[in-house]
Order: sequence, then structure tokens, then C-alpha cells
Amino acid sequence: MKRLLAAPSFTSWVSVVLMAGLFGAGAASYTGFASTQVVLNLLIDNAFLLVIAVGMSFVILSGGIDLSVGSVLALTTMVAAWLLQVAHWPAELVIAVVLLGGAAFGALQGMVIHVFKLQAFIVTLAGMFLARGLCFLISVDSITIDAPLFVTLSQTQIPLFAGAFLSPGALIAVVVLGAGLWIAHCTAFGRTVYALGGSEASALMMGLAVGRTKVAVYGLSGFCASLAGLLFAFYMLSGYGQHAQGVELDAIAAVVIGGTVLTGGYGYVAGALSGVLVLGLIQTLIAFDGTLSSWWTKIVIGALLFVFCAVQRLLSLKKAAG
Amino acid sequence: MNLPITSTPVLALSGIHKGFPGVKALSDVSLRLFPGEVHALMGQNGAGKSTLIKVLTGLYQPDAGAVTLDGKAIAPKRTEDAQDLGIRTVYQEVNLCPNLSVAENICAGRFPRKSWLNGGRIDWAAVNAEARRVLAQMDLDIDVSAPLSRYSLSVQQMVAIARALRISARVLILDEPTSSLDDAAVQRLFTVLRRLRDQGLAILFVTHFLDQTYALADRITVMRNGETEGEYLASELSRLALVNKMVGAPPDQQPTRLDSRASQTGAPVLSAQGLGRRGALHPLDLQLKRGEVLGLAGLLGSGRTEAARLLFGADAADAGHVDMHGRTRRWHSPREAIAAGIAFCSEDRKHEGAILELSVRDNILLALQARHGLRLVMSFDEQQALADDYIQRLGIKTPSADTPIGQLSGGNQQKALLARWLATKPAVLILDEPTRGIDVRAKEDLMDQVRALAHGEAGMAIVFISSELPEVLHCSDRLLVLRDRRAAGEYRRGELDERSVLEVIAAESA
Amino acid sequence: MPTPRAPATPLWRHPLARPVAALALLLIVAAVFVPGFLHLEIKDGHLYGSLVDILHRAAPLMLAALGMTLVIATRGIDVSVGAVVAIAGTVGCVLVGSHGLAIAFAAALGAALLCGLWNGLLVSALGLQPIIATLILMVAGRGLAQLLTDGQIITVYEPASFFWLGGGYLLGLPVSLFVVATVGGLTALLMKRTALGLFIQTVGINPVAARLAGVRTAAIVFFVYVYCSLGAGLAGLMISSNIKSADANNAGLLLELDAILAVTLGGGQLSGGKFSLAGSLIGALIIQTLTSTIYAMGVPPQVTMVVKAVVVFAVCISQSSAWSTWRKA
Amino acid sequence: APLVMGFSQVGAESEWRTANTASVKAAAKEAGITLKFADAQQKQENQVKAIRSYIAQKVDVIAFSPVVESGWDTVLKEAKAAGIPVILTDRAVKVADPSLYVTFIGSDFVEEGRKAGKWVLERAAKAPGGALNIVELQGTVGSAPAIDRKKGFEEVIKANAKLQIIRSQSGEFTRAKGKEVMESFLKQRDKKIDILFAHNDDMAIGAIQAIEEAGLKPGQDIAIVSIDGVRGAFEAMKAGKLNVTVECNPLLGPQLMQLAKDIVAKKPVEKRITVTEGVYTADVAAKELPNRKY
Ligand SMILES: Nc1ncnc2c1ncn2[C@@H]1O[C@H](COP(=O)(O)OP(=O)(O)OP(=O)(O)O)[C@@H](O)[C@H]1O
Ligand SMILES: Nc1ncnc2c1ncn2[C@@H]1O[C@H](COP(=O)(O)OP(=O)(O)OP(=O)(O)O)[C@@H](O)[C@H]1O
Ligand SMILES: [Mg+2]
Ligand SMILES: [Mg+2]
Repeated sequence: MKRLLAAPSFTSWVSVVLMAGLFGAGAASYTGFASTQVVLNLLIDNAFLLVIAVGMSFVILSGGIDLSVGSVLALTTMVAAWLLQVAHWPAELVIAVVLLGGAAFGALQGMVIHVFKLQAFIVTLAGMFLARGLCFLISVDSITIDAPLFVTLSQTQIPLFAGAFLSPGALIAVVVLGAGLWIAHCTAFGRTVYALGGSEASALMMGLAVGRTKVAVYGLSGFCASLAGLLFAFYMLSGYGQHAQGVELDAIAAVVIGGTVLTGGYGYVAGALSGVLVLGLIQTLIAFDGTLSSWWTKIVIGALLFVFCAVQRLLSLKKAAG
Repeated sequence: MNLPITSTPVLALSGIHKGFPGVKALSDVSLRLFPGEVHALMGQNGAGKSTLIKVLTGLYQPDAGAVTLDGKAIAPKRTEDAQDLGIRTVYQEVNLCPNLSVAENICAGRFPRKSWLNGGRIDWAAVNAEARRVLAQMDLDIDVSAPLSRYSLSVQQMVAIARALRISARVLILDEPTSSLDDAAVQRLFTVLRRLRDQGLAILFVTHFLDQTYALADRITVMRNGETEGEYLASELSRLALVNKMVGAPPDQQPTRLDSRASQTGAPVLSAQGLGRRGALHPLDLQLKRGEVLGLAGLLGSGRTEAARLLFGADAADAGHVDMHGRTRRWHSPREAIAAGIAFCSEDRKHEGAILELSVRDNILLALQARHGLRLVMSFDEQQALADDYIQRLGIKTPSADTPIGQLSGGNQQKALLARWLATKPAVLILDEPTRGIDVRAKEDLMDQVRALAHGEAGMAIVFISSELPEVLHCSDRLLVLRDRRAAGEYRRGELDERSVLEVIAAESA
Repeated sequence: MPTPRAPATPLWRHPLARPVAALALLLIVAAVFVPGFLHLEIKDGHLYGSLVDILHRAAPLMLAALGMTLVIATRGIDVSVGAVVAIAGTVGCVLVGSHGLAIAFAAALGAALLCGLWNGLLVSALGLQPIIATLILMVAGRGLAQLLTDGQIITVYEPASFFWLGGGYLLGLPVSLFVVATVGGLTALLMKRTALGLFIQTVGINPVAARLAGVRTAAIVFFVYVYCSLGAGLAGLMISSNIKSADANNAGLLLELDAILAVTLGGGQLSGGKFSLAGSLIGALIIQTLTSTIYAMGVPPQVTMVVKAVVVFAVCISQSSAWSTWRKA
Repeated sequence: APLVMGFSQVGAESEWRTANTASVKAAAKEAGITLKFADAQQKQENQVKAIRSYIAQKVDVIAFSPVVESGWDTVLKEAKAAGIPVILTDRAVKVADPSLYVTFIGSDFVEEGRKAGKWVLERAAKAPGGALNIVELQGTVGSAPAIDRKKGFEEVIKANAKLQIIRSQSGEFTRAKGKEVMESFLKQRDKKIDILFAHNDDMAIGAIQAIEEAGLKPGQDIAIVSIDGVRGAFEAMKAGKLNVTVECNPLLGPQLMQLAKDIVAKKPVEKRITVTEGVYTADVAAKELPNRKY
């Protein structure tokens, strides 16, 4: 116990415990809540958010922020849909193109941030407008995707046990999370990201590859956003400029709830998972309750968020004092 | 021991110019570094030493001038480039990442990796072992997997040095690496440096300690006001001459020493009763009288800083209390201590002192203003006058009081921070390593000032902490020796000499 | 903050020079492409024209940007601004008919104050990260406002004096401008004539050193959130007074993003520290001028966002110091 | 046991929507149906999540107002596999297999646009003289009502060459934006504005204020046609400031509940059920106003 308390990942553990509490409360109150599929649905429904959050974790760990992810996601669905439905490209090629495109979009933002020494917030905010705007240049209407590969991926259910299933998208998200963990903790790039977040000036003076890492971090985030866009496209089978409005805030919230410090340098990529699950759980709770009016929905989400963050914080404080 | 001057320099700088808006930091500076020598770069605060080093490592781009390595012109654009060329640097301020572990800070950039067959990932066991190996050279045995921020500034400084030592290089640059190290640590560092020198490394070394210069350096380059004053063989330059070349004045008489009379100490102002904090300081009793200087001596990590922080309320004590002017107090925040008339000048000026982007004036005014609350303590003109007064009195080298303090040289920042606390006219002044990074002349001035503040009319009670034993001995009326985070003895002025104090300090703990 | 009285740097090096230049350039572009954009006339005893519209429309954003400037100066961020706008506007509109102007205004600002206290409490006492602390109110705030109105848009018919704040004119200019000028002036005075500005910057640049120097860091942080919410509350009243109704779901939507953008366009650093109130006001004007120009030029709505993005990129890059060195090289 | 219905609403972005929600809730209570209500806050992904949770809860019937038309195949298949019938309300969906939902009850946005266009066409026929300049306040870019209403409107007014849309900008369905955009339109002094077409009443109400502030008479100097038929629009019409509003009826709660009961009872229902919607002009406004429920 003492070792657990002393571990730097304590905050993350608190999240896990609180999440279990939240789930327990749901299971006790609502019939059908305590089923495997409900838990798996958390993963299936939030796969895209998890992927974005993994990319966002790197950005935030490096001391930056990326507001463009939601729009890049939408742009990806739009471009993919257009290429598939209007230009009739093969699905595999489309996937490769949009992934590269997303990474390039992110890297470009990173470059602007690095070369012109601009603030990440403002650059990615402009990137957010740009990507969203480009969607509408392609089409203001939504485009339905019926490419066989996408449809198959959309409707495949990977059976697990006792009738419970997982979607390919969820599986991809879990793989991305694993890769994120590996990159963060086992590669020089990952450690440089942490160093950047700890102190960019120091990292520069330590002779670390600050510029390259920065560009790569935003490139990675852009890649994750477009991968999330693909998952979204599998999930919705459509391209649409209004998809995933405000997802960037959800992703940032998930990362921060997962214990990563917004100013960078402290936290774990794994936290993204707990953050995403907490947000998902809150929504599931509300859907199961099914009596809340639209405004009470917002208030309750806010209140649950508050309770979660406050408890997490108080427990961490207590640990710091003890 | 000196290599013949006929051998070609590894590194040569010539005609370097570097200006900042409003300041000419370097003009026509030249420097040669030969393999297998320790080259001391000397000069007053703000002479341009650090700037020169930053030009060398690519952190700043020179306005004019050439840098050659092995006769080939180089123009590093980033520290990274310089590193690849074999130039390793320890900068003046500790420039490491507080969030990373000690081991990572040492290895970052060149991690030991597992083989490709194993995925090519970082080999954490090897990283830690490697870090422990390098630190062992300096006899430092700490938990390398703990985050750097857990350790005191002096440990951090050693880690920074270890980082530079880890990879063999052609040139090693150390900018005031010893400014907060104690004697023993300095000796261990020197042993390492001598060995490296004998292996043919060229070492550039900046320090304000003459003793260290003469103990280590083969050659000395003196800088003054951003220009090269000259290059000398250490064996041919006397101390006095060196100081004169740095200061640029004709030989002065020995600076007037204060009488060594035990001062008239008055009523106790501040005392600590069983003041302690778990894991940082064992309960400590301590008394401070009006008009006396109390020196705190001890080794690295002996708890001097912690004692000071507890007296000031920077950390919350979990045992004991302080008595201030006879009233029992338990500080909840530094504010209360400041209101009661205590001032604390931290050893870590970069993180705990300077507000880098604010002007020198605002930095000087800050504590006074904070004590007053929101109402301005004085008009703008008076602020200016106050700042100018301190700039002049402490000899702070700055273009103007409006210059951001971050643009000052390290030593001058230190002086400005001292001014911040003097401006509050405290009853108790706690100075933690106030001489850190201050040049020879300024150091003497400072120590004279400290004694004057205590013994003069102000009658301040001063706690003086320094890793330089001679300084502590010189300054203090009373000396408290700490060892292993508890008091190991208390001595009046004159009761002990440097040797015997050293014995007390370094005695094996029971 | 007191600026040096004798600026040694030339005028074009002044930190405000670039934002002002960007604003001027935008206006020139608008004037060239939209005939009569700069045209002003007297109509019904007040000035009438696009320029007046820009100032008038930018007023709520300027109020929000002033508060955001201080929050950002302490290294914080407040994403609940839009929600506070909705709450204050709603409270004002709900009460103004039945309880009169004074009570409605007091209640609306009181509600905003409560929001600020809540944010301040979470950030400074509980130590939550600012973005999460304010995100809570951002999510819940609109819900609270809608709770008051039952999801309806509250239209105000009486008293006419309520419409004065957001729609009235004084000396031929919109009242809202005088409000912004007063708030901005008072804030500037507060920053210059007290040590608040110094403390805010200190806390933003180096909170540890600030605490050791005896600055009441927690109180300062608390203050900026309260101030920001009050500004947002006033902006909320202004917006609902202008459209004579409270739209809890849409009032001030995404205003926080615009406010942050205004601060950065005006030269503020999101990493805290130095700030410029005037810069943020100019930033707000840049944003509104851009929007108005887009409307006036008849840019199709689906292209609007791309145009906005491109202009923001251009303005930022032209303002970066790296750009000037790059150009020279 | 009482019938359980899961209902996923788009959000509460407008008065219209709130009225829609209220109608559904009241009707469910009336009909003795247990309603599981979820607000999606304008996000499709949230609606999908809600529908999945309804499947997990094994409700008897699922109803929802889709945020967008496309992207529903997967989740509807899951519902079908679980044997839960699905009713669409308010907006239609595009799915490859129409058997994925049982029926669609709601308005036709294109038709609403057409109705507005027809009114303009009639007015143009009566008006003497040359061209009539129209300005358009669009809804949120990309949203289904904005796209469809624009489409229907343009389709009809093409018939008369006198009618020309000189400016079109998004007012994002809100009063504040509607007013701001209208202000900007009014500043363009090259062409006189004769008719305003607003995609919803809220924007029209905002625009009316802008027109008044510019010293013109809304409803006379500029004819205004808008869509939705909320109470505020009737008040404006009563005051002579709005000429016509095309009703888009949100009160489909009772019809929806009846449908749900029929479906569960395995009675046959039609695939497309339209709600009765009228076009109200200023002259009937005073009479109609007291009857408005939203
Ligand atoms: N970034 C900067 N901007 C403006 N001026 C600077 C900057 N860095 C250094 N200077 C100025 O250049 C001069 C030389 O400073 P430098 O730090 O090189 O001195 P130093 O010899 O290392 O002094 P110290 O012994 O105190 O460390 C000083 O006058 C300082 O004010
Ligand atoms: N060599 C060391 N090994 C382990 N911990 C150390 C060491 N040096 C300092 N510390 C840490 O510093 C804390 C107290 O040291 P403090 O800074 O008060 O000592 P100091 O006498 O001021 O020495 P320093 O010269 O390091 O400033 C201890 O709690 C310890 O954790
Ligand atoms: Mg220096
Ligand atoms: Mg110390």
C-alpha cells in the first residue's frame, strides 16, 4: 500500500478507483448496466476519442496544445468520403492518403509553431478553423460512405465471450494506446517529449532535438486525429463537416483528468484511457438514467466532472501531505 | 605540465562580437583552447564569460567573428550541433529538466538502447547503471531514478556536470560549476577533471574562486567589459595581478577589513525551538541576536537550506516553533514571516528568486511592495530612485533599471535579489549562498556589507549560509555547524579555525 | 504595468505596433473591396456605419478579453466565459420585467460574481488545473441558465431602459463603447495605480518566487477569475440587452475562444506573465473587423472559416519575431 | 409492464427543439409510456451512444431525431438484431436498407423551403416594377434544415427571373448572429433589399431589430419570410413586423406515442408520416397567437 501511495502514478490509480466507484454506482442503480457489453461499449463508442487523446497526451506532455484535432477528424471523414464516393479511389489507398495527410497537417502546424516561435494555442486554433472550413469547401452536405471495406469494418463484431463483442475500431484504439505507451516510455523521442514539457529552454541547452521533436509531436497528433477520423468513418459511415464538434475539448479534458498536467512534463499516456472512460461513463450513466432534461444533463455532467476532479485532487493532496 | 604553446589549439575563437539590444556583450573577443589543458576564463560579473560560452555552443549566434575546431571553421546553430562536434557544456544556471529522473537527465539525448532484436527500446537498467557510474566518479550516491526536482541545487549541479562527463568529448566547458558545491565535492570534481585533462581533453573553466583557479588551471584568459584582456600562464600570473587585470584598476591596498571584535550583540530577535520537518531537518534549536551574524556551515545536504526555509516559513514545520521578538509563532506562509521582519534570499535564484521577465526595478521592489499590499509603496519616481540607489550601492551592472532581470549576468541577478530583501529593511536577514556566482571583488564587498548591516546602526540579525567555509568563518560572529540534518556544534567567533571546523563538519555521524 | 517613460526603442518596435498594423491593414482591405465600408453618417442623431458596428459588436468581446487577459497573465485560462455570459444574460432578462432594472442588473452581476468565486475557489483553493476547473462551469453553466428559462428564449419587452446598455447611444456613439472604455480605463488604472499588475505578472512568471517574496498568490489568482467572470457577466447583459432577449443555449457561444484569440493577437503569452490590456482590446477589434469584413464582402458562408483561418495565420506569422529575422536573412 | 421507449433528442439548441422535447415528454406521460430521454448536445456520436445504451437496457422501442442524415447503418443494425423497432422523428436518415427503421414522422425541410418560396413568388407576381432583391439568412453551415430549406426555396423562386438572391450568409440560427449579419447587409448601399428570407424565426427576429435600428420598417420596407412558427414570430407578425412564417410543427409527441403503441402491438404503420403544418401570414397572426403552444 505504501509503495502504491508513493508511486508517481498515484493520481492515475486514484482515477481507476474512482472509475470503479462510478461504475458500481451505475450498476447498483440501473438494470442492465452491469453487463460486459456496456463496458465494451465504452471502448467501442469512444475509440476515436481514445485515439485522439493518445495523440493529445504527447502534445500536452510536451507543453503544447492541439485544438485542431476535432476538425482534422472531420476533414478526414470528409476527404475519405469524397475520395471513395466521388473520386472512386480504392479504399486502401484512401486510408493511406488520409493518414499521411493528417500527419502532414499536424507536422505543418508544428513547423509553424517551431519556426515562427508562435503559441501552439493560436496556431492550432487557426488550424481548427482551416480544417473545418476545408470540409465545407468539399461539401456542406454529408456524404454517405458505402465502400465495402469501410462497411465491413463498420459492421464486423469481434466476438469475445458470452455474446459480448468488440468492434475493429475499438481494437485499433487499444493498439494505438499500446503503441503510445511504448513510444512515451521506451523511445528517445518519448523522453524528449517529457523533457520539452519539463523545460523547453533546458532541453535546448541539453542539446536535445527540440525542433524535430516538436514537429513530430504535432505530426503524431495529426496522425492520431486522422486515424480517429477513419475510426469515426467506420463508425458512422459518412463524411461530414460538422462531425466531432468540440471533440478537442473532450480530448484535452480526458488527458487532464487522466492525471497529465496541462503545462506539460508530468503525466502518463495511459491516463488518456482512464480519462476517456470517465467521460464515457458519465454519459452512459446519464443515458441509462433517462429522466434528465437537456439542461439537467449538462448540469449533471458538470457536477460529476467536479466530484471526480475534486476527489482526485483531494486524495492526491492528502498523499502529498502524508 | 603545460603543453608547449606551439601545439595547435583544438578550439579557437577570434574577433567575436555579440550585441544585445542596448548592450554590447562581447567585442572582439579571442580565446584559444589547447588539448590537455585546463583553461580558466576569469572576469567580473557581466564581463561576458557566459555569453562567450553560449556563442561557442551555438545558443547565441555571434554578430561577427570566427570559431574554429581543429583548424576548421564551425558555426554551431544549436547545442545539438556543438555536442555532435564534441563540445560538451555545463551552463551557469542548472539547465536540466526537473520532471525527469536523475538518470534520464544524465543520459537524455544518448540513451543506452537494447539491441534491435529486442525492439531497440531504451534499456532502463543500463540507463540507471550508467548514471550511477558517472555520479560515482564524484562520490555521489543518490537514488538516480528519483525525479531531479527532489534534490537540492548542489546535487542538481553535480548531475549537470555528470551529464557533461558521461560522453567523452574534445572540449569540456564548465561555467561556474562549483558555485554551490562544498569543498569536498569540489575536490572530487577536480580529481576527475585532472584525469580528463591528462587524457588530452581541453577544459574551459569559469569560476570566481581564485583558489580553484590556481589549483586547477594551466592557463588563464581574463575578460573585462566584454573584451579579452589577455591570456596568461597561471604559473606566471600572481593573484593580485589577476584581480587587477579583471577589475582593471591599479593595485589597491588590501580591502579594509573590518575589525574582528566580537560585535555588540543585543537581545535575541529570532529563535527556533525544536524546529523540524520530517525527512528534511531534525528538530533544531537556534538563537539569533540583534546585530550578529550567525553562520551555518555544513556539507552538501546537511540541512542548512532546510533550516533557513523553516525559519522563513517557506516550508511548513511539522515540529517546534519560532519565537520572534519574544512571541511564539508558527509560520503558515512566508508572508507572515516577512510581515514579522524576516527576509530570505534563496540559493536557487532562477527558480525561487528572479522574476526573469520583469525589470530590475520591479524585482527589487517586489518584496517591499508585497509587504505593503496593493497600495503602491511609493511613486514611480521614488521607485526609480530606490532601484538606482541599490544598483549603485551593490554595483549591479545593468543598462538601466528597466532592463529585464533575465538579461543580466548571473552574478548581477544575485545582487539584485539581495537588493530586493535589503529594501524591506528586515530585522532578520537569511542569506542562503548569497555569494554564489559573484566575482571576487563583489564578494568582499558583499561580506563587508553583511557585517556592516549587522554591526552598524541597523543592527540586523543575519543568518549567513555558504558552502565556502572561509567566507562563513570570515563573516560570522557565531557559527552553527550542521551535520546530517541536525546541529553538530556551535562555536563563537575565534574559537575555531578552518581546519577544526572542517573536522567537525566532516566527522563521521554516530 | 508602468512602462518606461522614455522609450529607447523606436515606435515600430513598440509591442502594440504589430497588432495595430494588422488592424489597419484589415481595414484598408475592407475599404478597398467594400465600397462605402468606411462611410459614416449621422442617422437618428447618432453615428451610423460599418465602423460603428464593428466597435459596437466588439464590445462584449472586448469585455471578455479584458478579463481573459488577466487570467492568462497568471498562467490560467477561463473557458467558462461563454457560459457566464449565458447565465448573466438570462438572470438579467428573467428578472428585469418583474423586478426592475437595478435589481436585475445587480442579480445578473451577482450571478457572474458567484461563477467567478466558484472558478477562483477551484483553481486557487482546490488547486485544480484551470482548464478543467473552468470546464466544469462551461459544461454546467449553460444548463443552469436553461434551467432558469426552461429552455425557452426569454424575450424582454419592458422596460425600455434595459435596451439602453446594448442598443442605446450616448453623444452619438453606442453606450456599449462607453462601458468598455470605463471598464478598460478602470482596469488600467487599477493595474497602474496599485501593485496589482506587478503581482499578477509575478504570479504568472514565477509563482514559486512570488510566494517566497510574500505575494498573496492565492488571492491574486482568485481575483483574476472573479474579475474575468464579472466582465463576462457585463458582456452577457450587453448581449441580451442588444437582442432584447436571453438565449441561454446560444448566447456567448465560443466567446471564450475568441477572447483567448484576442489576447494572443494582442501580444499576450499564454504561458503567463507580461500582458497588455490595450493589446487585447485591439485583438478583439481585429477579430470583429475580420468578421464584419467577411460579411460585407459577401464571402459565402462555407468559405468563411477558411478565410478566417488564413487571416489568423497571416496575422500571427507577420507578428512573430522570427518572421522579421527570417525576412532579413 | 408499461411500454418503455428510448428517445434520443438532438439537443436544446432552440425554442423549437425545446417545444419538441416537451411535447414528447408530455405525450409519453399521458400515454403511460416510460420514457428514457437522452440529450445528445448536437453530437451524432452521443446519439449513437444513447441508442447503444437503449439496446443494452432492452427498451421496447427506440425513437430519435437524427443530428445528421447519414451514418446510422451500423447502430440501427444492432438495434434490428436486438429486435427493437426504431422510429425516426423530425429528420430522416439515409440508410442502405430502409427496413432498419419502421417509420419516419416529421416535417420535410425542403417542402418548408418551397412553401416560403411560393409565398415570395406570389408577392412578386403582385408587385409591379423591376427586380426584387432577396437576402438570405442561412442556418448553421452544413446542417440539414439549412441545406434543405435553401434548396426548396431556390427551387421555387427560379420560376421568376425578377427574384434574385443578392446576399446570403449564415446567421447560425440565432438571434444575435441574425441581427449582426442583417446589420451588415443593410450597410451595403449598392442594392436595395426588398425581401428577407430567414431559415428560422429566431434569426428573423434578430434581423427585424437590425432593420428597425437602421431606420426602416420591417414588414413594409423589407418583406420578411421565415420558417418555424414559434410564438415570437406570431408576436412579430401581430405587430406587423414579420410578413409570414412557415410552420414546422414540433408537437409530434402524441402521434409518436400512438405509433409506438401500434408498432409494439404489431399493427401496420406507414413508412412516412407527415405532420400537419400550415403557412401563417400576418393577417391571421392575432387570431392564431393565443392557440400557439410554443
Ligand atoms: N539575453 C541577453 N539579453 C541582453 N543582455 C544580455 C543577455 N545575456 C547577457 N547579457 C548582457 O551581456 C553582458 C555579459 O553577460 P554574461 O552573462 O556573459 O556575464 P558573465 O561574465 O557570465 O557574468 P557572471 O560572472 O555574473 O556570470 C551583461 O552585461 C549582460 O547584461
Ligand atoms: N547528497 C545528497 N543525497 C541525498 N539527498 C540530498 C543530498 N543533498 C541534498 N539532499 C536533499 O536535500 C535536503 C536538505 O538539504 P538542504 O538543501 O537543506 O541542504 P544544504 O545543507 O543546504 O545543502 P546544499 O548544499 O545541498 O544546499 C535533504 O532533504 C535531501 O533530500
Ligand atoms: Mg556568467
Ligand atoms: Mg543549500
